[in-house]
Amino acid sequence: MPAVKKHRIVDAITLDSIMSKLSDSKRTDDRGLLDYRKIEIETNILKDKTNGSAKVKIGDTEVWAGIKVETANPFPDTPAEGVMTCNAEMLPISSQYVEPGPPDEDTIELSRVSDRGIRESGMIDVSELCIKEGELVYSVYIDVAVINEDGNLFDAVAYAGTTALLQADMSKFTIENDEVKMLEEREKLPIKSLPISTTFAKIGDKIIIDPNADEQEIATARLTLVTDENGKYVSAQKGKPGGFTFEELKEISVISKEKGEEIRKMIKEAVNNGA
Amino acid sequence: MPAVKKHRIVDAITLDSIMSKLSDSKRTDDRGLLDYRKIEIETNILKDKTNGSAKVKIGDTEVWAGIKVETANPFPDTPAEGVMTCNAEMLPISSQYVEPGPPDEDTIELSRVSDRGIRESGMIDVSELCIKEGELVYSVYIDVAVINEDGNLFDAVAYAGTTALLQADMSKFTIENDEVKMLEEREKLPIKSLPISTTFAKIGDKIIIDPNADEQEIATARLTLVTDENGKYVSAQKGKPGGFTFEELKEISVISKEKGEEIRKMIKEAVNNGA
Amino acid sequence: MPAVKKHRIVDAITLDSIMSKLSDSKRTDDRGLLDYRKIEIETNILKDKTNGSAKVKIGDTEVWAGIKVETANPFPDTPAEGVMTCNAEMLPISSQYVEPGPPDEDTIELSRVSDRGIRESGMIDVSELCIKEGELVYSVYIDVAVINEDGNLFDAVAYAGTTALLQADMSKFTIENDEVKMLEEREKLPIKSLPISTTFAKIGDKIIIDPNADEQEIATARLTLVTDENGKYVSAQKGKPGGFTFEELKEISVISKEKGEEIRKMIKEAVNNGA
Amino acid sequence: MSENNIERISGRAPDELRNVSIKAGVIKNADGSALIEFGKNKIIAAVFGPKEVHPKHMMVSNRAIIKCRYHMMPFSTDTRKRPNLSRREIEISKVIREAVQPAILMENYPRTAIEIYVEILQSDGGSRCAAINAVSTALADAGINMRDLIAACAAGKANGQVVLDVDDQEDKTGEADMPIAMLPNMDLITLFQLDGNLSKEEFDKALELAKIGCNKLYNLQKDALSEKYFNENNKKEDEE
Amino acid sequence: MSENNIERISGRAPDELRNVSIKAGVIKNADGSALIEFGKNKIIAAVFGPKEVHPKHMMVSNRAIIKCRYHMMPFSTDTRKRPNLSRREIEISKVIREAVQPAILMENYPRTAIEIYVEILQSDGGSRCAAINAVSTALADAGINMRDLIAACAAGKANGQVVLDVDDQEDKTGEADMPIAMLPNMDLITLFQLDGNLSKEEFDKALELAKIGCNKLYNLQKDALSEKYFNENNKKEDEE
Amino acid sequence: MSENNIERISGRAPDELRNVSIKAGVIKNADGSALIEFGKNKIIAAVFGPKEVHPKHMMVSNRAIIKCRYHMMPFSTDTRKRPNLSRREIEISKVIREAVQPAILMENYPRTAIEIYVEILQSDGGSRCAAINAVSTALADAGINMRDLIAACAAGKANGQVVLDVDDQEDKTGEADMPIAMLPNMDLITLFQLDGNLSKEEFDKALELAKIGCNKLYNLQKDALSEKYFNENNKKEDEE
Repeated sequence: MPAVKKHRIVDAITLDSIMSKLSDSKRTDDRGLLDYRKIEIETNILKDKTNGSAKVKIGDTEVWAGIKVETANPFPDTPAEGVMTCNAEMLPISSQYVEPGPPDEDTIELSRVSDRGIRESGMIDVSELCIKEGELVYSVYIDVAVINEDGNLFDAVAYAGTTALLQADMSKFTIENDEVKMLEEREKLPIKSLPISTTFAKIGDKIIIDPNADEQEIATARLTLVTDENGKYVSAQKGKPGGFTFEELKEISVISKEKGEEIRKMIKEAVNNGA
Repeated sequence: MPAVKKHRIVDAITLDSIMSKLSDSKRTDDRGLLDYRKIEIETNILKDKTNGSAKVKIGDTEVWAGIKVETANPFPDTPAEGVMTCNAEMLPISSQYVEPGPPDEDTIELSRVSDRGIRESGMIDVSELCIKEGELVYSVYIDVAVINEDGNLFDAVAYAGTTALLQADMSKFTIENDEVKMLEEREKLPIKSLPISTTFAKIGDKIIIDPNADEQEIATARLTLVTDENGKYVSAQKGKPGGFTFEELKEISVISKEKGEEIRKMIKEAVNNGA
Repeated sequence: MPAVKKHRIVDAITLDSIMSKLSDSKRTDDRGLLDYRKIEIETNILKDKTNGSAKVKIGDTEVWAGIKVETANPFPDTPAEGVMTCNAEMLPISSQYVEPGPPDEDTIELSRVSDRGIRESGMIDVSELCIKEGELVYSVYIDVAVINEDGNLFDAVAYAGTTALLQADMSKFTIENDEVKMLEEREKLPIKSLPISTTFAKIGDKIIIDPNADEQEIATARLTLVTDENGKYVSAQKGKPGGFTFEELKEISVISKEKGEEIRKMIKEAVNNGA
Repeated sequence: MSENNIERISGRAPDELRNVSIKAGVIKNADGSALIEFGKNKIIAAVFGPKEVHPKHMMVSNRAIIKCRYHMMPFSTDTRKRPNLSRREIEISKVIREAVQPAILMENYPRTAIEIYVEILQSDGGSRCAAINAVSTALADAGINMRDLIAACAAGKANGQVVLDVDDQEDKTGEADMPIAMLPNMDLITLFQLDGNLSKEEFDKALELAKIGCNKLYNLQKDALSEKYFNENNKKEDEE
Repeated sequence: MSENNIERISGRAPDELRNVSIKAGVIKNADGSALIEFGKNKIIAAVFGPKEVHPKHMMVSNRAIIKCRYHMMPFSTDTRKRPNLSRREIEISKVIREAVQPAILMENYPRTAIEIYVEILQSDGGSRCAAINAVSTALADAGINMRDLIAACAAGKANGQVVLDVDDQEDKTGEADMPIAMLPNMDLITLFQLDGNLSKEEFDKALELAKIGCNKLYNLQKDALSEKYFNENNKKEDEE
Repeated sequence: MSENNIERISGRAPDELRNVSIKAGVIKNADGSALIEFGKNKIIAAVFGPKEVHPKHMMVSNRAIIKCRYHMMPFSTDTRKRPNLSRREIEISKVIREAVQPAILMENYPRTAIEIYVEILQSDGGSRCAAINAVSTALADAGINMRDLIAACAAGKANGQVVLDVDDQEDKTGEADMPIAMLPNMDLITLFQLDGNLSKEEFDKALELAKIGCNKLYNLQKDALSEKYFNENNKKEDEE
């Protein structure tokens, strides 16, 4: 049964340091409340076995994403639509707090929130992932590995997954005499939008962005908000056993859009530079 | 490995009270050794998502049953027969002794005995559950949830499952030009018999019917015996690490038929009133 | 996670006895360092439900193998090849150190090494296990049960599996008007070679063959080497957290071939006598 | 809500809830329980505890721990659900636990566990919000010390219009769903999710609508609790 | 059984068992064991214990606990059985344990576990009854203190006739199967199951037939145990 | 290797390794780590410990216990790999653990656990050997006391020729693959597997070739470790 699990231990000195800095509206690494750590994005890092890949670092948090595009039978109720699956995995190399084994509730939440961000934004047009209606469609797997954990996995996983999708390509198929044939050519995935995730945390009455692992641990509440290229809100998830006021939510919704635009530029640039 | 598990704790006062009453051939609620508690049956309680449903209370024991009729491929060795599955689930809301998680051996036994009672009695004519031989058949799921546990689940689950089956209906299909088409009309399931389960327990040398949770816990042996409308014995299961004498078994077999007829009337009445 | 598990306990007296005998180049049962215990092979012991079967005893180690030949769809990438699966199971009756439940890493290794020995030697010609290309092939299951455990399971499982394969037969099929039909006749499996497994252990600086359970437990390293009828090495597996020198490996490779030829004769004789 | 609104499929006004009924104390063996009918949702929540912690290593010395399981019966959905817990059920179990935990005075019950079980017997849109209202009522029914009740309700967008409490049918063509839980007296939003597509203006409007819905649910919970209390006292008087 | 009976497929008389042989002490590493061949059934039962209890929390202070696993090898059935324990195997493990437990003087072994393992190497009709006879012999072979041996046999109905010990082939067209286990000296039926269709008269007759069968199995168990004892003593004498 | 050799698909000489690069200290949160690129293999190994043992009953009083998990990412293979640990991964986890354990001075760390994690991010032929070199480097990077580094490399047979370090492409038509791990200074082979078909002469030649390969890998590990040490000291000086 999903339940309380062992959590990261934040020692008293770290706790004091975070709190005293916050009272000056600063973070332990001296960034502001609403500043991201340094974001580094690299594409095509696993070029031999994937259709697309990306490495993203946010501070000391590091994740790798790989895209596999395979073919599959469509689901009976959506015969003309391809399939998309996003899955995040916490590797035990990433932290002493991660145990190997089947995903715990935190990892399941991480996977499902990442999946929804991509799905609900309509980033991939699944109707263009149909090869032969009712028979064969593309199946796009987005797998993201957490390599080193220092907080804000929701954003890191989202950035790596979407960057890898932007970089990916796939085989082209044609239908001749009712038979599916694979062509030599390759094509890009049918990308329609680039959703950007932004994650906030609440410590005391302060709202911060991009929490590191210690901040995340002591925060009472976390909020991930995803916006698309048209400035629409497409997905959100509150986490941790605490809450936000209505005013805080409205404030966060404004900042999320601003930060989202900055990061969207960074990702596009990284993909263009890598290509 | 199936093994001894934690059991209900019956305190000394309850135990004394049960035993002293039994020595007067009475139960703690003053009913006789061979009296059922009050049985309440209600049909069509989950009308929006099931094909049939029923709630059964025997004293404080409460179970809910829902029928889902879906279509499936037949098994290769029975191409002209539909499929029937009966499954009981112990919800953790039903008792402090129930843990959430995969079914333990007691729950597996409960499911399998309920399933056999319906199956062996020929209650459902599976040959009439064929839509198109070798291709499409009806698949009838009988799922029963234990909502509150106070003993005699074998009977409660059986009554709820069979009552819901009697009340259920399903889509009608026709075959036009070798293609299966669903019709607007609905029809009743092909019910041929109404098996009735009766459950006995042995405490000391007394045989009682419809044991409550405390009686069941202290009993040395339990026997569930199922009879059909023609007075035939169709299914039986002894439980608990003790035994019955031959004489006791013969005595039980007589009572089971009598009680079965009474309860069969109650169920039919409840279904007719509900329709 | 695969990890250290509870191991057999070898008491001090047994340990002393093994070591003092070894210093005289003898074993506790007075055989030489490179002598097998008595090997007993019996075929066709489960004739009512299997396609072939064998019982093998090496000293007090006893295993039973049963072959089931069924039909299945071929794998998409090998449409004209049959399927072969070898699986070993440690029954809890075989030793107080075996727990019932899913296979642990030792049992998985045992299964996989047995499987590879048969597979890599080309013992079964999978291309002759095709009934109808792309549609129907034979699926050969080799299941081996460990009944009593006294060391050297790698060899015992291999001998029982290969002996049962040699003894097995299967239904014959023909294709008439594009339809598969089963014939009355039966035929032998397409056997091309008889690989023989030999297992060595290292205690101190002594290399012994066919270790019993106590010897195996105190050994620092184990080596299973499989040779085919042409004297080729087809499979090997080192086990236990220790090692061999290059010289020891070369020495073992010579002995393995010699012993393999002896045991190959024994198996062939047992199969001929049994038929 | 006096604007010129488009008619909803259900015929409801934009700020109108489906029919809701809550009944406290429905499970005899539980320490607290409630049955909620919310549109076509039929959900029972039950609470056990404070009780001993198993396994022991999960015990916390200065407060209770909260366990929560959200579970759908196989017959609760349009197509039969397989009995094992899905990833969706595991996630919802987590967000429900995190939504109700801030209301519980956990420090009053050190070294104990409070177990919350949600059983979906019939599902409709908004089952997680419906469930939270049942859980809140069941916690109060169990006599667990609480800072506030937890009220939950979703707002969303259907047919181009921001509306309260999207149901199953609206959801099929719906553009957004935003479930919210809050502690009304503390102005604290403890569950917040969104799937769909909302402009900034719609986002703010949906928030306001959801707040209205939560307040209604808050009152329905209080009614259910006082009805049970009243009935019990009546019974006791009758017995005296 | 002097009535005018219909011939059985097997050619057996209505009250005739299949061929049965029992051998005690077949597994060197077990504390007790037996191999039974019962028609085409080939089954080994082995007993370990009394031994330490794992996990510890299952220990009972004033008696032994009994564990039992009934398991079929993949090659034991007509179609290969998948290796993992099926629901059927779990149920049969339970009914076997509950059938033999009343015979064991558990209070003689406080704080210990007695483990019973049944391995079906070749299956035929009536494998659970065959298994119980093997378990009983293995328990005695292990020197576990017992009130009585447990004898098991099924009666049933095939071809319209009540008969003893229905086999695989009869079962395919059989109308009923009623496996029974009993402690013969205590007139106690400790396993009782039924699937099929029996009138009251047939039910009583099947009970009587099963009793006859159990008595035969009881004697076969005793023979197996004394044969092993005799052989061992002979061996010892030879060695002396 | 001056014989008249057949050309390899890769263009490599028979005793030529693929391109290998090793980098120590790539995972900040681990006690030791290394990234190896070996042909197309991309593998990270990380070491945690010596640390507390969980569960406690696995603790050994006079030495450390070693845990090891070899795991492939779903995107690391030609066809997407399902996320759960396969039987192949379980076996390789075991042989890697048994290959590196003899190098670790386990008795220096009584009552602790040393955890080794191998993550295959991109796979090619010989991933288990590549992994062992990364593990060895990571163990040294973690400061674990060792008797020797563990070097690993496969030899095999492809196109009728005994060659060093068979890659994915050669393996498809390859006749044999023989992965080896050794403690070079102790002349001890601690991993040894073979699949394929080798004559006695080929077997001996493959052994010799693998030894040559292991020695190269041994030096590459040392280079990686000294580079990291050198860089860290440089950084420290810069900071002073």
